[in-house]
Amino acid sequence: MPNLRTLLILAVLLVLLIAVPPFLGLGWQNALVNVLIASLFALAFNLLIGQAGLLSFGHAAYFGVGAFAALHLMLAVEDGLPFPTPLLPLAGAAAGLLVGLVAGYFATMRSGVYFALVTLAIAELFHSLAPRLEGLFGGESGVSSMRMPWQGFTFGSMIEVYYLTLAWVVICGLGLWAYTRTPFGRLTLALRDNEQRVRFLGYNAHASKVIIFAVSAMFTGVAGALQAISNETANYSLFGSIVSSQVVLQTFVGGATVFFGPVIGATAFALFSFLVSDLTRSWLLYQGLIFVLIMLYAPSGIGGVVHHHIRNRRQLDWARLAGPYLMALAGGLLITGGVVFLVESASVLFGEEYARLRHAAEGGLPAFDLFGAEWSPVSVLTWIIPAALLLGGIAVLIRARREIDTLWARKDPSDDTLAETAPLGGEA
Amino acid sequence: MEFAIISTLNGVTYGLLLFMVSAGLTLIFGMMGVLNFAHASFYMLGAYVAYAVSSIFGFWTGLLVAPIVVGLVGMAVERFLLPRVHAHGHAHELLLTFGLALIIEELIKLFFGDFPVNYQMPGELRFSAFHIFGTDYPFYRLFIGGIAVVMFSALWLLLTRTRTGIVVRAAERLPAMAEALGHNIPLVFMFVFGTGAALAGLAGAVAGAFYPTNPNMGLELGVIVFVVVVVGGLGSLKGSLVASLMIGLFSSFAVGLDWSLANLLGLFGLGDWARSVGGLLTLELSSVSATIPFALMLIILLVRPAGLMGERN
Amino acid sequence: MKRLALLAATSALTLGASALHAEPLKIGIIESLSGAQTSTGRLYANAVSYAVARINEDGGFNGEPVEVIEYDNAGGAPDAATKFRQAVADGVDVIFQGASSAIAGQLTEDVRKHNLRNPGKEVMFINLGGEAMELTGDKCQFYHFRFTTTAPMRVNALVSAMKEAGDLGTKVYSINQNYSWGQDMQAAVETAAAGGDFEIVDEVLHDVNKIQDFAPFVARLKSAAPDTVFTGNWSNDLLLLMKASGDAGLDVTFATAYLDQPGNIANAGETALGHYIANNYDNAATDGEFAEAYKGSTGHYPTFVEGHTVFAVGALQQALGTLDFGGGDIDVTKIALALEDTTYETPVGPISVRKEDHQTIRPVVVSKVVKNAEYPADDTDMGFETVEVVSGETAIYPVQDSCKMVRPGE
Amino acid sequence: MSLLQVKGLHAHYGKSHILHGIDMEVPEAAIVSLLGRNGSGRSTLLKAMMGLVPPTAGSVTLDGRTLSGQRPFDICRQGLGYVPEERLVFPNLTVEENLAIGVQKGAPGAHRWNIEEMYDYFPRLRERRGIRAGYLSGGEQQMLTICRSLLGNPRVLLIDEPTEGLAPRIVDVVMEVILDIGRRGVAVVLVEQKLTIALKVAQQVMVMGHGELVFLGTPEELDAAPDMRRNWLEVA
Repeated sequence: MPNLRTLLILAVLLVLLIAVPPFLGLGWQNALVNVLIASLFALAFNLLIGQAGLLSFGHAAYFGVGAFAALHLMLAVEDGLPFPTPLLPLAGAAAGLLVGLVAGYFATMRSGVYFALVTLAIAELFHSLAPRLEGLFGGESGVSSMRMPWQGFTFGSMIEVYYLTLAWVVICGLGLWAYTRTPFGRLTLALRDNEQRVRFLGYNAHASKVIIFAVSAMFTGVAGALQAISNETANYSLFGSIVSSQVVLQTFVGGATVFFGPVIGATAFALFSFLVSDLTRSWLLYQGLIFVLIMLYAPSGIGGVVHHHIRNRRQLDWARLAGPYLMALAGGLLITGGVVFLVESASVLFGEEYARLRHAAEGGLPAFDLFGAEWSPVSVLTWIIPAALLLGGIAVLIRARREIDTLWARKDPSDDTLAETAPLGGEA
Repeated sequence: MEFAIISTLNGVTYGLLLFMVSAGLTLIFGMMGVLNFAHASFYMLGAYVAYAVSSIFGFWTGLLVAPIVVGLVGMAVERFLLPRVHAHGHAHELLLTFGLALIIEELIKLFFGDFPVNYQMPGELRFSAFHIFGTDYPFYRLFIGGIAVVMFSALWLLLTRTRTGIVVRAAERLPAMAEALGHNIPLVFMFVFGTGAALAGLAGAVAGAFYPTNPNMGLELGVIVFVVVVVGGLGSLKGSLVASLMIGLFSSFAVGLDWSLANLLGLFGLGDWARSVGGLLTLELSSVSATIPFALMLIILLVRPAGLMGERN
Repeated sequence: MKRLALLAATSALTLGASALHAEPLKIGIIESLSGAQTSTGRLYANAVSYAVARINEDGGFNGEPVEVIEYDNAGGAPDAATKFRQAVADGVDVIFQGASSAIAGQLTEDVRKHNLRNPGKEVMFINLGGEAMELTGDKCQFYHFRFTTTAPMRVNALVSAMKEAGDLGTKVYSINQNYSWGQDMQAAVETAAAGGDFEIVDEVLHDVNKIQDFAPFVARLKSAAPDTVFTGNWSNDLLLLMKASGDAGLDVTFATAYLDQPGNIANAGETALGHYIANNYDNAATDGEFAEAYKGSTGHYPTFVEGHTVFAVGALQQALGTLDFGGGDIDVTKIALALEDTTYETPVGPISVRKEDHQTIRPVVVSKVVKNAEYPADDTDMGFETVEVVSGETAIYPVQDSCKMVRPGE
Repeated sequence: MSLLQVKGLHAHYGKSHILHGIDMEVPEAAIVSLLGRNGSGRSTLLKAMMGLVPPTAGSVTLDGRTLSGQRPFDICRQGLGYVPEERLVFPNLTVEENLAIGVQKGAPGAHRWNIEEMYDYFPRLRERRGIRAGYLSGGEQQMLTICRSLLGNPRVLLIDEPTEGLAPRIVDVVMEVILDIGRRGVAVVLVEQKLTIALKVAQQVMVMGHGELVFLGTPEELDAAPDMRRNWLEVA
């Protein structure tokens, strides 16, 4: 059950989400809308993996279906159907639920890797058929519509879209959370841990899985509908494997075992792409590196590590831990610096423009600009800096980790199911 | 007739290429239960390594070095990365390899750029093997097919006729038991993973010189390879050979067939109705040939999840 | 490089003295800077930056250097929509985009809706490469300008030039990607059949960028025994098709739209020799002055889409030259109106905007791959030789009935 | 000094503590019966010695060389053989291939076994040498697992419940072979449920309860301790 403190934190967060955006620029409002949609998508996705232990690699299908359903309804509204604009996501929910029931019925006949492959194949079917079915999906240019005014709201400005999205995401988020608290929600949790036992208790494991799949698809459909409302278009690329894989990345970086973990991951990734994608061409590489590092060193994700600390907060001696944690952070930053330097240098040195420069310099290795300074690729100094950053960072991190481990080991480890999770602070 | 013969030839050679890539994936999955999402990235890596090496030391050296390099990369992944997540189950292993695929693709782009690179077959292989129905049949296609056949035979002999092969097959089912009988199973696993990766690397080195070598080649082939492995039966080498040939022949023939559900319904006098409905019913096979493998995979997974030749789920 | 707005050093000097609070013209490039189409997206972005640097060398606009901001749409329409809103937030006035008709479709719709809702704060969209007919048909709108050809223009030019050169033959095969652009190409070939005196022996539409092995298509192509193959394929789909038919030793001439994409000639090798392409621009068709100037600044001759991208910005520059906002607010509608009236002289001929649908009337260069070309492609000894520069009047097609443009103030 | 020595051995399955400090010794060429109720930790003890369940504390030494901490394959190569209770044959391999897997040329055992000897022990296996092991009957699979481990030339063979679920006639054959193995100088640690059999073949008997060794002695001594049998062996 949520304690007072959690509720308080959530309330403060909600107040901030309501009060702050009007004072932000359009760009940030836009980014926040994306954060909210990504969060809901990840939460809905996590219902499957976190609750039922089913890893879907094709959730784009339900996201896309929700988006197209909402758009078709929007088109009808444009043609005069008296349907309130704020309720458009219901279309996404209905479509997601329906398609989720059918797809879920088949997909949940299998488990594990096979389940992942079935979902992947379903999404690929949508992706490859959608551009051929012009009536439904509008060919490769997609379906486009416009938000119609309703009861004095024009839904023309970003902030109105933001509040509409916020309202839906909060409601759906609460709905999802409440769902995990219902007896059925708890039952599905048991499904993940021990399917045999669920059967033993007299429940139909397959039917339960279909239901949870459909519920997940339904909320995914709402997220898709919200994106359709905010973009006012949708095209078949919504069914692409990139959409499916992004939500997987976000959920696991955030942490699939904690309810709010996916929100953390979605927020981190949406903001990361907002802030970094136009700064460097290698942002997908960084994203991949972050994901792999988290898989390797904190498999329970950021949310898992945070949760782990909250659970053990009483035994933790922060006066002693703060030092090593800061050290770990410093180590992480050093490594990040080294990696960024190397990647960006490589991206310059192997880039087309540098090839032209070399051509002009008749095969020589002219200096290049990076971070506002000039570096010569033949100078030792250029490579000593990243090497020093990397090695120094690794050394600091190893040292910090050792200290952190000993400090953690001091408290009784046996009550601690996440003992294998190294609480690394740095590079995440 | 002419179309049928040419299509069969093309289908078989393309199928054999698919087999070359999927053999390694099958081997790794069968043995370790790891569905390696990075497998197609190994294929791409093979092409790029071969390109880089061949531009200095010539084509044949590239062909030799690429599988070795990729095999070593595979071994490193198995030795240093997979064990870290093993305790968290197969889902985490799958996610890890998925992340690796992203990284490999981006690194390739970082070092080689986004355009296709100019990786070519050597002049001595660029000739037509025979002339049929007024068309040249490129020798290199047969070369690709030939390498695949040699590879399959070698693997088959290795697995059935050598002691190492027997140990590999034993460890596929009961690794702990095989280890208790004195076999260094961690080493065997690393060897199998490395071999699987090397095979993909070899396929990349061979195929990259025929099809363009570009940063999307892994992505494009990756999903098809999954289809092959699933349809053939996860872990069955024979199965993936059959599935590869099936998909190869299928995509080869589908191109020439303007069939649609409407044609089929036309046989029952429902043709006009189907055409008036449109949508799915009038889609021509030739225009959705890339969709068919996924439909096939879906059907197989639902009807016979162990695949055509697989023995267990 | 979003926040590192590109400012030419010279312009900062020359403009240093002018009004302190003038509003700069902001250009946003929403391109595929990651994902599968990165290579093409990069070329568009680079060429726009190059051309804007020329504007700034000439004094910028409205008393300030013109700013260029790059946005990565990751190759997808949803991301493009997000980046469009970001661009609006950053105060962008003119949006450029080229790679992918689907993204152009998204952006033109976004622009239309934005302008409907924000009168007085309009944004205009200069489409550099979205060639789908619907962009000047169903989706046509006042603030969208297409500064590239479309399928009928390319096909018309190819037919007329190849016929004249005696390379067309009478049997034509059409193979295209199964989406709006490919379908447009196929329709254009069908339309051109009567005027070109050829018969279409077979038509194929195939999946986009999913086919690994084109040999089956070549088998089908071969059995139809055409003289010429028309294809709008780009990227891998073109390369694989051409290589497969070269390997099969087919004696056909390809009439293409995107053969000059970097890497194609090197990858196809000798197979590419003798094939045709219709494009907006080709260095070999000019006196070389522009090509040298471009090379002087960027280190390479303009390739693929770079030439016509520079001209689009050039046309915009010319239109801007007729306006003076006195350092005050920038009125995009006035810029659009001025652009409508602009006839821009490029090294291959004049470009003007057709007011009814904002398609540019422009010359189409038809070239052929030859050995020892004047401008070698991809560091090979091959390159393009101009066969004919087909004038805009010859290549253009009638305005589509579906275009219902609402002009400002209507 | 005894051939095999176990000192203070602890082992965990996940979080549950199974072995609580086992001390035992196995003399050269002796047959030791390990008794105890289900869940008393006998199987875990064998697995811990074999390295299949890594011990959390304590040591296992064979002829003075420390085995604990090594990987199972190393332990096997130094002379410890293991026959699991679940009759884990490799179902996809033939009988002959299953036997070939067991062969370790460099192993140090008292007797060097070969496949022909195995077929002499169990002629049934010779008849079925080309059949996939998955198709064998339970008794045949049991014979196969014993032979497979013997071919590694072990000095000590750990056998986990070889007679469970076998027909009495086959039980006799298997026990006869185990006695013969002992006669050829191989020490055997036999986990056995059937008391009469265990006492008949063994020179030494150990009884385990709750992860500890509660009795160590000769079969005769165990016979003379009815309390022991009542408390630790008989099913209540």
